[in-house]
Amino acid sequence: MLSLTLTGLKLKNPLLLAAGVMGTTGGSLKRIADNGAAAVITKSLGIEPKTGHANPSMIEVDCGYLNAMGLPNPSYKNFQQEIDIAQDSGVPVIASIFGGCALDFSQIAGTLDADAFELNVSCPHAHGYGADIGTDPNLVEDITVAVKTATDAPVWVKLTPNVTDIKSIGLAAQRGGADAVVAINTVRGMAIDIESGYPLLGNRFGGLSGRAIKPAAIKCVYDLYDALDIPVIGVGGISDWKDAVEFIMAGALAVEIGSAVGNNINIFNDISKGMETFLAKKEWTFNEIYGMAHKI
Amino acid sequence: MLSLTLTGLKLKNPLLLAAGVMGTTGGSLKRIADNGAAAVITKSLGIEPKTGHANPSMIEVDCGYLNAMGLPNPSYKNFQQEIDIAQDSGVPVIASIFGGCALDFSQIAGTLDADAFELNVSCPHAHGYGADIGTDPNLVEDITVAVKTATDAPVWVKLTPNVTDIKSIGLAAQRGGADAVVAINTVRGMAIDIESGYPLLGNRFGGLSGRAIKPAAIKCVYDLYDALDIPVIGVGGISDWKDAVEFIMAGALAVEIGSAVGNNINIFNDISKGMETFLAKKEWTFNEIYGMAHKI
Amino acid sequence: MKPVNAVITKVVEETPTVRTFFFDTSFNPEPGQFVMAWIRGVDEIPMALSYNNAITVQKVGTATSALFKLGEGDSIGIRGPFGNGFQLKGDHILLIAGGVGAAPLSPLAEKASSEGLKVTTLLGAKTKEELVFRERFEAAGSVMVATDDGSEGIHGYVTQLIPEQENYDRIYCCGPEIMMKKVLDKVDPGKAQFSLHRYIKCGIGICGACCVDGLRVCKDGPVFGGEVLKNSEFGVYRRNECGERVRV
Amino acid sequence: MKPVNAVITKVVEETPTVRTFFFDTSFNPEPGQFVMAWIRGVDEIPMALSYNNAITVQKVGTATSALFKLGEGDSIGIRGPFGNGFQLKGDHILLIAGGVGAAPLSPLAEKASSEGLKVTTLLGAKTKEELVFRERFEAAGSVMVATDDGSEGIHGYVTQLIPEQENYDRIYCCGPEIMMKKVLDKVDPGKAQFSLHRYIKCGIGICGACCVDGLRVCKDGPVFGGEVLKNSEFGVYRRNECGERVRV
Ligand SMILES: Cc1cc2nc3c(=O)[nH]c(=O)nc-3n(C[C@H](O)[C@H](O)[C@H](O)COP(=O)(O)OP(=O)(O)OC[C@H]3O[C@@H](n4cnc5c(N)ncnc54)[C@H](O)[C@@H]3O)c2cc1C
Ligand SMILES: Cc1cc2nc3c(=O)[nH]c(=O)nc-3n(C[C@H](O)[C@H](O)[C@H](O)COP(=O)(O)OP(=O)(O)OC[C@H]3O[C@@H](n4cnc5c(N)ncnc54)[C@H](O)[C@@H]3O)c2cc1C
Ligand SMILES: Cc1cc2nc3c(=O)[nH]c(=O)nc-3n(C[C@H](O)[C@H](O)[C@H](O)COP(=O)(O)O)c2cc1C
Ligand SMILES: Cc1cc2nc3c(=O)[nH]c(=O)nc-3n(C[C@H](O)[C@H](O)[C@H](O)COP(=O)(O)O)c2cc1C
Ligand code: FES
Ligand code: FES
Repeated sequence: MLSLTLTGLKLKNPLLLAAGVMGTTGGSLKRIADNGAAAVITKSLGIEPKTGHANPSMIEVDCGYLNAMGLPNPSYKNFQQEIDIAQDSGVPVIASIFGGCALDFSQIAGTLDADAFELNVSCPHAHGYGADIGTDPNLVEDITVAVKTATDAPVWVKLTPNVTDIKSIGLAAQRGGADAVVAINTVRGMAIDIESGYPLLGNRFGGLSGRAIKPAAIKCVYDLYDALDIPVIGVGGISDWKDAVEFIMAGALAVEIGSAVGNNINIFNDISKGMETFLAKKEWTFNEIYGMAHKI
Repeated sequence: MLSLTLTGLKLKNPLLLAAGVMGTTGGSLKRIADNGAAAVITKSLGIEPKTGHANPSMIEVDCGYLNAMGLPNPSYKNFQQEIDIAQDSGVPVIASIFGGCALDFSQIAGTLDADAFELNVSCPHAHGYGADIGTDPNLVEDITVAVKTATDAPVWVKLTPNVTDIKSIGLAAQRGGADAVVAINTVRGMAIDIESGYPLLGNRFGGLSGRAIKPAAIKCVYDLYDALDIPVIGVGGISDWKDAVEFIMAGALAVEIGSAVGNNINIFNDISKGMETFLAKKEWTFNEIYGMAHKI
Repeated sequence: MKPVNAVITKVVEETPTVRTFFFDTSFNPEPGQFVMAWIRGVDEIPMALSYNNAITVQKVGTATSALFKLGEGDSIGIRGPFGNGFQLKGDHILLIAGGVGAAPLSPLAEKASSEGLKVTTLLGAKTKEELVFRERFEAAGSVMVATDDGSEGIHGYVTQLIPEQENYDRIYCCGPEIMMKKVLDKVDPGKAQFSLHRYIKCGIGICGACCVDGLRVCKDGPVFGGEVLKNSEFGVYRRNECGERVRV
Repeated sequence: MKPVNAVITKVVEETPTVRTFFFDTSFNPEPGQFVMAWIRGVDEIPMALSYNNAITVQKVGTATSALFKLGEGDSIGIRGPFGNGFQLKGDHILLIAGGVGAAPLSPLAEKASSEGLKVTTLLGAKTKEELVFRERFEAAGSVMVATDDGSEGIHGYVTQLIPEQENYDRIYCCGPEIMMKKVLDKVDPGKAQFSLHRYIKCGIGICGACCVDGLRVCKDGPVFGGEVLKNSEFGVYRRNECGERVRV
């Protein structure tokens, strides 16, 4: 009842594990898949191993979480074995990748064997292209083209909300040949310890995730659905089935769940059950609610 | 202990009423002043009376509020009497103004008698200059120059966070001669009623305020403090004295409070008492905590 | 809070222009509290709760007309209850209701009578057919009627029914502002509470659209004591959707 | 939760390299739970609670050295308590502590003895001076000691003290991973619980940095039963800060 095909991948439901959450080990990815996720996305992988920022790297704030992990990852070179373990679960495994230039991206995508690639084009530590690749439509288009050339697997481009106009970035990804866009990555934010004046994150500032960003994410998904022909995958603040339904009504063909996994490792099963019950009660199909907010 | 001078205005504490909240009548502005605000800002005033968007125009969401009031206002022509009533309270009254072009702004600022002007340069219904004046540094600079020419009162420019780089907009305001910047206006957002698929606001989307946006606002204030020479006034999600202290440590010389007034009309008195107790306990002065997060 | 989905379970025609819509959801209000009723795709408007689970609506314009098109099984979004309620006090109370102003007063009458208070209601309307909730008020105590056209009760305004000397502990009033102003001028303001009508946008005390001087009808009200209304904007002018002053 | 400001009220030198820091704040943990201790401007690191209001720290690197510079009146930020605790069961329990692994086991010993359980502790360290909390374990039951240099107790590893035949209902173990692996190999895994050490970033079960296979040390642990650790990554490899596999 919830199954669908997303950029050629067969999914038993529209619920995916978001990048950077429980995504560093094959074992953790497999655990999430075994707990009901229809597909899992790895931690973003770069060219070289990276330790990330100093702790505190993640802090709970009023209505969500601030993190500045700093993309710690073992590099793509050490990661095929983890993907293979994750694939034992039987669900598609999507490799999230990042780099400082198109070449980095295509090198990784050309080497790794994964069911799809998600391009994290908002790496705060990119070399060559400056601080924020994902805010420049031309770079996003170039990188997408490069990855599409390097691999036959579906390519998703994950967008940052920290731009004046997310539609222009989504259109650039589409021009570059992306099979889908993913919205949103974290919202830039900061918190300060008033007892000492110190910023609460080792990196001083970071990205906001969790409930607080849901309205911003819904708006991005809604706008991208209008602007693009390729599917939009929604992410940001989902913590129950109602949130997932809201994203799908806004125009997300599937959704990713990140922060909420922390307090509920079984969230994928819970949400898919909740959605099924809701659709049955309303006598609606998945297709009827997909993009519903645009149709009325 | 909390008194300060802000762009020439003497304030008994650093706590101001934000624009658009309890700001349509002289009586409501005066009530807030009588309840402890050091200064009050009017609803944004335009050239002609405006009814605003259809209801629902404001909705409580998980961690804040979404609103799409649509700048309802009686126009500046009918507003001097309200300002005069508000000024009876003895605190400075700042007129928030908006327009479609520099001329609109200067006409209003040249006519109204107020203690300062706050330029709302993110009117979603501007004519001539397109949808979003506040995202274009050149327009922001031009408008600031025009208003500075039209009035001798201090001019504050209120910035939108929905831009790739808020510092560039703040710098434009500074170049234009602004006496201070105010950050942030609401974060664009949306919510959908899953029972029906309808967007929850009459205008479909709107702006997020309240606790959810505090981390984004703190980051904007922190960045602007670094980038600018003029003072930064912080706003976004303040609901207790700890939040106010956090903004001041991030680099806000004063703060504005909006949504939280709804549930606590006495919030200005409460926060100023809380801050005084905190400073006394820590044996810190206001000046010591101002910008503290930058100094360590 | 977000709106809850309230499904209409029953529609009762109270008068030719007034209907009560019952919902599958109870809001357990204090008598006098209101909700924001969202007729999706049309508008969201304030409505007093006339029962725990119902609103009683006069068809006056766009949103109320759209609501009148809905029936059993249809649903609207409801936020609330909001605002304060009437404060019940004393042994013998007087209710003064004009038109659909009977909506918030009827549950008050029932509450008062169930608590053993003596309830006298002055009920006014344009014509006999437009008298709202007469039976509910009668079940709670005695009722005197006034109609504009004299088709029932005295010919004239409900305010004429206010006894000069009789001893009521409290007076509760809801109706057109002009009528309420007349009541305020006639009675001891310290004894009287009035449920006000102002243009409501947010409904939660933030935007300030509904202010009477500095008082928010949606949050500090809609019920106010007569004393705070004396020498206020009340009865003099209100604000339209733009916030412009409009004479009452 | 954001970090609370924990002011140091007392510092106790337990061994030449280990100090206990007492705070003005109680965290009321289950024995075995940990906190994230933020030495501002330096780092945030996981520490077991050795008392309701204290952590016991071995100086090993940057953050622990910075902490050792702090004294009474200084403060650090503390988030927690996080994770699960040991599950106390049976009548006679065996504690196996290596080095500063004594920190989470000492409150467990006290809790067990106060509940009337018989407590036997095997305490290991490099040298006699480095034995941590010997008195607390002795007050709770009997203690056997092993030191690497033979300066006290048997000369060798604490694992050598594990009796082959004695009947313990439960075994609780914390220390270097190699030592714990030896214990796991030697005892009935169904009876034993181990408090693990992995690189902790978020501390709240989200980032996945601390995973042993799919299990999060910070949230599903740090205490795990021997059975889930059998045939796992435990004792074979761990992950460094980058997430690379590193042999234990
Ligand atoms: C606290 C409160 C309780 C109320 N309780 C009841 C009740 O129990 N029964 C009942 O029939 N009516 C009640 N009203 C009045 C009711 O809200 C209006 O009749 C209704 O909003 C009209 O909507 P419309 O779209 O049909 O009219 P419109 O075509 O919009 O205009 C007609 C008039 O309705 C009023 N109105 C429209 N929108 C609003 C709004 N958002 N807030 C306030 N007034 C508005 C204005 O005075 C307007 O001039 C109450 C009003 C308030 C403030
Ligand atoms: C659940 C748990 C409870 C612990 N309880 C105690 C305790 O009660 N007493 C005690 O002395 N130690 C305890 N530790 C170990 C302690 O966290 C490390 O010794 C400490 O982090 C070292 O920090 P450093 O900056 O001084 O060392 P560094 O200079 O950073 O490096 C030395 C080693 O410390 C470890 N380390 C550094 N940062 C972390 C981190 N964020 N997470 C995990 N390990 C890290 C690494 O193994 C590293 O190789 C515990 C660890 C965990 C996971
Ligand atoms: C701890 C953490 C690490 C993250 N790491 C990555 C990452 O490596 N790559 C990426 O594209 N997004 C990363 N994200 C962003 C999430 O994938 C997601 O876009 C964001 O958290 C919003 O979703 P949520 O509110 O469900 O968490 C990370 C988020 C968190 C909380
Ligand atoms: C109901 C409402 C109306 C607002 N109207 C205006 C306005 O007219 N002009 C303006 O500059 N900002 C307006 N704002 C934005 C606030 O001034 C403020 O920047 C924002 O709400 C964040 O602060 P808060 O979280 O304390 O509410 C409005 C906000 C709300 C909630
Ligand atoms: S309607 Fe917004 S304050 Fe009352
Ligand atoms: S440290 Fe992040 S999940 Fe354990």
